[in-house]
Amino acid sequence: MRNPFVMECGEFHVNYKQDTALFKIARVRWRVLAMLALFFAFPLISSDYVIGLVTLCGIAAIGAIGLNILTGFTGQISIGVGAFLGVGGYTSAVLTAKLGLSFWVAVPTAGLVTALIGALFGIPSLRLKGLYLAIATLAAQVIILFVISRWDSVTGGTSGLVLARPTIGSFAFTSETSYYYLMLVTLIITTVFTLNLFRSRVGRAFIAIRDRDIAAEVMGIHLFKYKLLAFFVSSFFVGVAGALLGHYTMIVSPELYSIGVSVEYLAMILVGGLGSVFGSIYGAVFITLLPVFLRLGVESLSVVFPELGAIFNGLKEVAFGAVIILFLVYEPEGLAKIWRNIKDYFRLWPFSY
Amino acid sequence: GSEKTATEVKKGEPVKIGGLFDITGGTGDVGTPYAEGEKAYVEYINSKGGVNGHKIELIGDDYAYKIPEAQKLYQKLKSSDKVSAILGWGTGDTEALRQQVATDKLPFFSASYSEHLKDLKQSPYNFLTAASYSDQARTVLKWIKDNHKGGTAKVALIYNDTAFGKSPIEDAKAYAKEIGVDIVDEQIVDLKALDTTSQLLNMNKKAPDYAIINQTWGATSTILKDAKKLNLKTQFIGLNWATGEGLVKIAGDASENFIGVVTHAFPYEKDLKGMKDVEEYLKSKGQKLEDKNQKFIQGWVTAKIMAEGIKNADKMTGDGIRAGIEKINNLDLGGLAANVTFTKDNHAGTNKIRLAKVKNGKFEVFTDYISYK
Amino acid sequence: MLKVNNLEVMYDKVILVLKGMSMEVPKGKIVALLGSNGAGKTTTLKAISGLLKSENGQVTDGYVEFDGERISTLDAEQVVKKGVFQCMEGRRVFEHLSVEDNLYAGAHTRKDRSQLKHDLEKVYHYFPKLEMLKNRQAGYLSGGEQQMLAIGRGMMARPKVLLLDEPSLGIAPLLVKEIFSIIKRINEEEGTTILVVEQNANVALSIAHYGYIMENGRIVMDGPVEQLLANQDVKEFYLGTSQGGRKNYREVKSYKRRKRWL
Amino acid sequence: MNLLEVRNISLAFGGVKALNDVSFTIRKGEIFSLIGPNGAGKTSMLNCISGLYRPTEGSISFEGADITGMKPFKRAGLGIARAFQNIELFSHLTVLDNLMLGRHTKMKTGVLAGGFYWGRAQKEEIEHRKAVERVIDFLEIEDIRNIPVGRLAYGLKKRVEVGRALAMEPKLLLLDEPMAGMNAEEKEDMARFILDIHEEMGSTVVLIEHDMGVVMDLSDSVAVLDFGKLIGKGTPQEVQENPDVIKAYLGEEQFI
Amino acid sequence: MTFFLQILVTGLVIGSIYALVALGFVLIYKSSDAINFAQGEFLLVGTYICLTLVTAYNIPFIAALIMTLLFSAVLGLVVERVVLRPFIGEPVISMIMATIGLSSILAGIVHVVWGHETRVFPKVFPEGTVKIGTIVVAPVYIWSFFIVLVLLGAFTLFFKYSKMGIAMRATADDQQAALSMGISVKTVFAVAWAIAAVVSAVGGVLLGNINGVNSSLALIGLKVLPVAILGGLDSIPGAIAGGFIIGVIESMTGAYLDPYFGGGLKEVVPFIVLVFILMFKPYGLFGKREIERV
Ligand SMILES: Nc1ncnc2c1ncn2[C@@H]1O[C@H](COP(=O)(O)OP(=O)(O)OP(=O)(O)O)[C@@H](O)[C@H]1O
Ligand SMILES: Nc1ncnc2c1ncn2[C@@H]1O[C@H](COP(=O)(O)OP(=O)(O)OP(=O)(O)O)[C@@H](O)[C@H]1O
Ligand SMILES: [Mg+2]
Ligand SMILES: [Mg+2]
Repeated sequence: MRNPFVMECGEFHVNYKQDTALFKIARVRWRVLAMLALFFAFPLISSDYVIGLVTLCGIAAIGAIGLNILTGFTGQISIGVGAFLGVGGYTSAVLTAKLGLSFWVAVPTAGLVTALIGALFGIPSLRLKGLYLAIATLAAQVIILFVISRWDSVTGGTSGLVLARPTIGSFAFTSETSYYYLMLVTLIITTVFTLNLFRSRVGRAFIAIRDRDIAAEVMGIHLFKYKLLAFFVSSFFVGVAGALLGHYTMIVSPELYSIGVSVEYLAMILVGGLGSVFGSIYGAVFITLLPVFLRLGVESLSVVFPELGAIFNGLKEVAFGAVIILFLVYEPEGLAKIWRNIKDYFRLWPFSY
Repeated sequence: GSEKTATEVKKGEPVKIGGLFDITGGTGDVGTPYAEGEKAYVEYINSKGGVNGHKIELIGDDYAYKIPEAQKLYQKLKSSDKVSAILGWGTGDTEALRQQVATDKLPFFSASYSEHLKDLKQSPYNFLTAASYSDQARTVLKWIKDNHKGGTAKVALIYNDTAFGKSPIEDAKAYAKEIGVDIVDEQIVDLKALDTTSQLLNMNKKAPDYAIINQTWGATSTILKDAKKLNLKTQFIGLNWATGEGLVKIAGDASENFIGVVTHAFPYEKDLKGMKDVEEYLKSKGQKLEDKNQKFIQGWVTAKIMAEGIKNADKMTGDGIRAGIEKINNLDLGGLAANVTFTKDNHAGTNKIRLAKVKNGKFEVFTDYISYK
Repeated sequence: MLKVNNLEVMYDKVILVLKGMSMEVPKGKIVALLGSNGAGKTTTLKAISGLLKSENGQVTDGYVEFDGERISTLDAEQVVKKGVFQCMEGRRVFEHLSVEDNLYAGAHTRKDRSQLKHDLEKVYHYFPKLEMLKNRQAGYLSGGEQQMLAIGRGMMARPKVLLLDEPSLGIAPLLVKEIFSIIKRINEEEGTTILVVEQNANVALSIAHYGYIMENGRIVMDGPVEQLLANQDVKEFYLGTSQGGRKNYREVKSYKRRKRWL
Repeated sequence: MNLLEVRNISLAFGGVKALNDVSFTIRKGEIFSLIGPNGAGKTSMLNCISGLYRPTEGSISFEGADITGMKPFKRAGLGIARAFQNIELFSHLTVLDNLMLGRHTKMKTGVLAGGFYWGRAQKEEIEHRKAVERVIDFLEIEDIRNIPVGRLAYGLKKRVEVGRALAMEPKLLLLDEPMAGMNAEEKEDMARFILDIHEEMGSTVVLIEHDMGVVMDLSDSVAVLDFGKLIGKGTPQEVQENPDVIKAYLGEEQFI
Repeated sequence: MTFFLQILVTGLVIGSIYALVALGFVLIYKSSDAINFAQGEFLLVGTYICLTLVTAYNIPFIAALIMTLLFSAVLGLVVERVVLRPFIGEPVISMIMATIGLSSILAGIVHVVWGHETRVFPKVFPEGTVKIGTIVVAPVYIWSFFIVLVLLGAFTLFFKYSKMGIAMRATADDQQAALSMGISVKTVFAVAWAIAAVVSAVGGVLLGNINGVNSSLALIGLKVLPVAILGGLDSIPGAIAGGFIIGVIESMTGAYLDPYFGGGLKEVVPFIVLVFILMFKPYGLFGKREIERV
């Protein structure tokens, strides 16, 4: 058994800079680089369909990281992500399609607008906690969608707006591959930003608020300000994800941002691991792809038992629920933990005792 | 990864058509028979040898009325299965995929009959296989205008706050103005409303003679029941998704005298010429027409129009099939639906509907295929 | 009556906390279990009362025997039914319940419900203060009052053995004395066998008949109270006294003696 | 010079009067103990000082400035630090991060700087890390600095909590029963730390403790609360001889 | 005036259905501090069972209802045993997520067994309308109104005085400590889930009688969440009050505000009111407040 009191052998950090680095161990740094290389090379060997799916996963991951900042790290449960994705998508749609701004301006602006609206709906966190706050965010969901579907002159009402893929000069990101790279770069920035955030002052304050808000306040953390800040930062990334999604699917409409979407994002961070940046990514991939794999499964089964098609469709839902529950039962800390366990196992293998 | 989507289908190989079905989602009650109808027709036509020597392969799946799932499923149909056309379903997903099907050049039929799908610039690959919601509403208004006795007819509109619900509203109002019918009130009723008393009472203050409902069965039934409870005198008229056997079942007595827009025939209209094929197919499966409902016929007809487009196609590609559909001229659907005609600048197959009234728990069609034009 | 034999307990399948712990609590006696922080005292109690399972802990070796019957595999509620009741560390009163409802909750496993009123009276008799507070929400009681409530709750179960985990924690000296004298009375008047875990060795040994001292997951010393009180190490490390009476905390900076058993 | 002045504080919860017209002053540089029976209002008093409770009446001033209505986080900025009765650490964070949180008010890095972790943010992080390491050395917790505090044994947690307060370099350090649940040996260690803090860092300390030995040995002055009222104050000696205090709190015979 | 009264009464009777469904949330929350996102599906399963008994097996309604309630109780027990037992002692959020998974499972099962067609109850409640002065109400609602009042009384007494009721409250406060009292947390959960399933089934049967039964009935679960929150998640009178308040607000908004805002505000205003009230009463109208002492 690994003794938790002993540091990884062979690695000594002689100064604090090394000790505070993101990836402290050389081998890990190499592995990260290798993974990155793999992600950049991936479209070369893959089909459009798979690239498209991965793009959706990646966009979801950006949103999930955003939600995790708020819910996983700061402890403020939100069931309003769906609507915030919508705010991001719509802002970008209005800015590009109606005002003719460039995508490259519109997406960050969408993030900011979502962040501001997120912070606005974060105000109840001044007084509300836990599930009560969660319902206040559910209210945000309902109210935002109402406004979107009623503000016809700007949002196109219930029929939504049509967006275009971005361009640089004469190059348009119309292919799956090009949009994939756009997503990948954004995801990397989001990930690194978040990792950094949580090894510095503000991120630490967020976690402190989650763990024990009263103590945090006595340590000099302005609770309300930091909670709003968490809503702000979180919503920023959710907004960016919403905008990216909008430009990818080229449409925004109220029906795309239902409460179901909010629940799905919650599922992502729970399955992935609350308070884990990489967990958010795993969770996003998992929840996005699970229906796809289930469909695959159903399809291959349907070949054998064509008569049972209808039953399989129901079983798909059963399987979806069951997988989530099994996850929670066997690994409540989520995919991130499973990944850690695998790593731990191999690190000490063959001396795993 | 930059392969093109569906290339031309070679002679003798099956033509693949993608299907987006709602089986388990919010509209599963009507989505299921609709999907069955589509599959049934495809099976039927294949049993007759297919079209032009091609069998049709309908590769479809449930997307549970979730747009993101529809998008993923569409990606798969396009990139993995390499389908040449799509049979879609709801308003939301049809909207969500409108741009993409245009980019990917895949003709798209959905069960959503939004007027703006007519707009060829916005949606060059979408087709309307039945009268658009707006046309339905216009025709209803026209019928009111023609049949109302005593003064100007007062009409209320009841719909829900979704793209589907609102789709015909502006057009209906404009048309009413044009022909001199008063739209006196509008009420929004949620798709899942438990109670509509407040809306109906407010509406009743304006004392409309007619109320046009664009809803699904559930909400329509709630409206009718509450109207009966409140003893309203208004004549309710529903567009096509409000109409159907399901409404009578849920609303019971309250649905008596309700008038519905009928875009597709009821299976019990056995005398219709087109019903023979359906009957023949069902017999081969050991089923009867009585087991089926109108939505089954609707799916059947939709698939049939698609097959006709494939038949007319010179090239078995998305583009080719589009051109094939655009060649359909007054396709006789044997009374199962209004005959359809498509051209290069018209993707709306028809603007005709029939009207039916509920008598003794059954929709009885009382008009021929009529139109406001 | 209660026997812990060579018990090994692990948390999270990883952390071995008890490493062959053995002790015995004779019927009708008060036994004190002393030991420094993290020695595994609470863990021992939890292993006895079956509360380990809900904390991801498990008994990997050894057993607990009560009245000749092995109870280490039983669920917590069965252990309580057998007559072993633990007052958990840190009081753990039901904050949103009234004092009286807390007491009723303590009597949950009792079959003879008709006796409850009588026992309630008895608890109020030992702790008159609780009667005054009986309709108050337990979460707002002061620390000492909550401790009384926790012990009273234990009495309501009419256990054969009462396990007390640090009843003096955070309690003012006068009240500590009062509480311990009540514990002694409960033992004497009700005949309840008591195992008390304490940091405050002085007061614990003042009422106990027999004492155990544990370090690092096993018993390092045991004996009748008189014997322990006379032991030099016990004096030094647990009673905080040395040859010259109580040490002055201002002078402790100077030196630290090693424990002999380490 | 008076560091803290508490004037006529009263605090009521519904009908319960937790504090009733309490006044005392704390001189700069002293160790001030607050004692009294359970429920006397000691913790409530600390809560008033650190701003978690707003007194219903009375006022508190710190370094001559009135802070009665000030929010807790602002008081932290002024140099009031606190360790709690029931450990309130951030249990998922490591010891190091817990202590770094103690530096919160002294740092400036914002969201953007933190997220991009560019020059200044990194420099600041390292600089404060040094300060925290000094506290770690001081409390002799070097070997646990990277362990999440949730996994630590009780005694160590208590020590980390004091450490977290120390990292704030407080002018006024409030300790609520830092020795509860400790055995004699551990109490000695903690006593040693408190004395060292006081001597080396020059902090003024307010101590709540039930162990009379500790209180009498360490304190410069003592105040006694009972049922929310101040029933005595003075040097340890004076308090020990005050009949009211003996009756309410100490009892006739002393524990060893 | 009649208009106002009609709207008010409509709001109250609809509110009584909300209250009934909200009770299910409260019961679960009271014993485990978790929100059950599968409440809607519980309701659906119960309704379908009753429907099947009545239509397919021609069992008289009352007998069918009793059988349904028994079945629901068993369902609650099974669900607790199979799905939720492992979450005893785990963080509440995991439990909540598990209920989301559970809702998917139940929805799938419902789909496999009953399909998606809308089904209708044969006439159980008297046809026609009940007239109170000039106001008309459907009989189903009157029934629901009385059932709610009866359940309110029953549960209040149950939680206040019964041994199980006290045990349930104790468990919600501190599971570990409850265990140490010899309270079987498993039993407590099982009972809570069984009761919640039963209450939901009652709600579902009433709803099914109004609008027929299909899978979208389950959506009522989410819709009623604000009701439970408004009253205070752990308060039975709260659920009832919340139900009536939201019912009336909805109805009033529909009647007086919607005409000016083009409709649809009815669905949104309850949420706005909810947030507004929560800002003043952060634990709902009657919810227990978190005791936070340091
Ligand atoms: N649930 C748990 N999971 C993991 N480790 C635990 C758990 N509970 C206790 N431990 C560890 O087991 C060891 C013994 O803990 P225990 O609580 O039994 O000690 P104790 O003797 O009661 O100490 P104290 O006097 O502080 O109460 C400690 O090192 C503690 O960190
Ligand atoms: N948040 C609160 N709400 C209601 N009453 C409270 C609150 N905080 C404290 N009290 C009450 O105030 C009184 C004083 O409590 P306090 O915690 O200050 O006592 P204490 O002197 O610290 O006691 P102990 O030595 O047990 O810690 C008690 O009666 C307590 O019930
Ligand atoms: Mg202990
Ligand atoms: Mg205190």
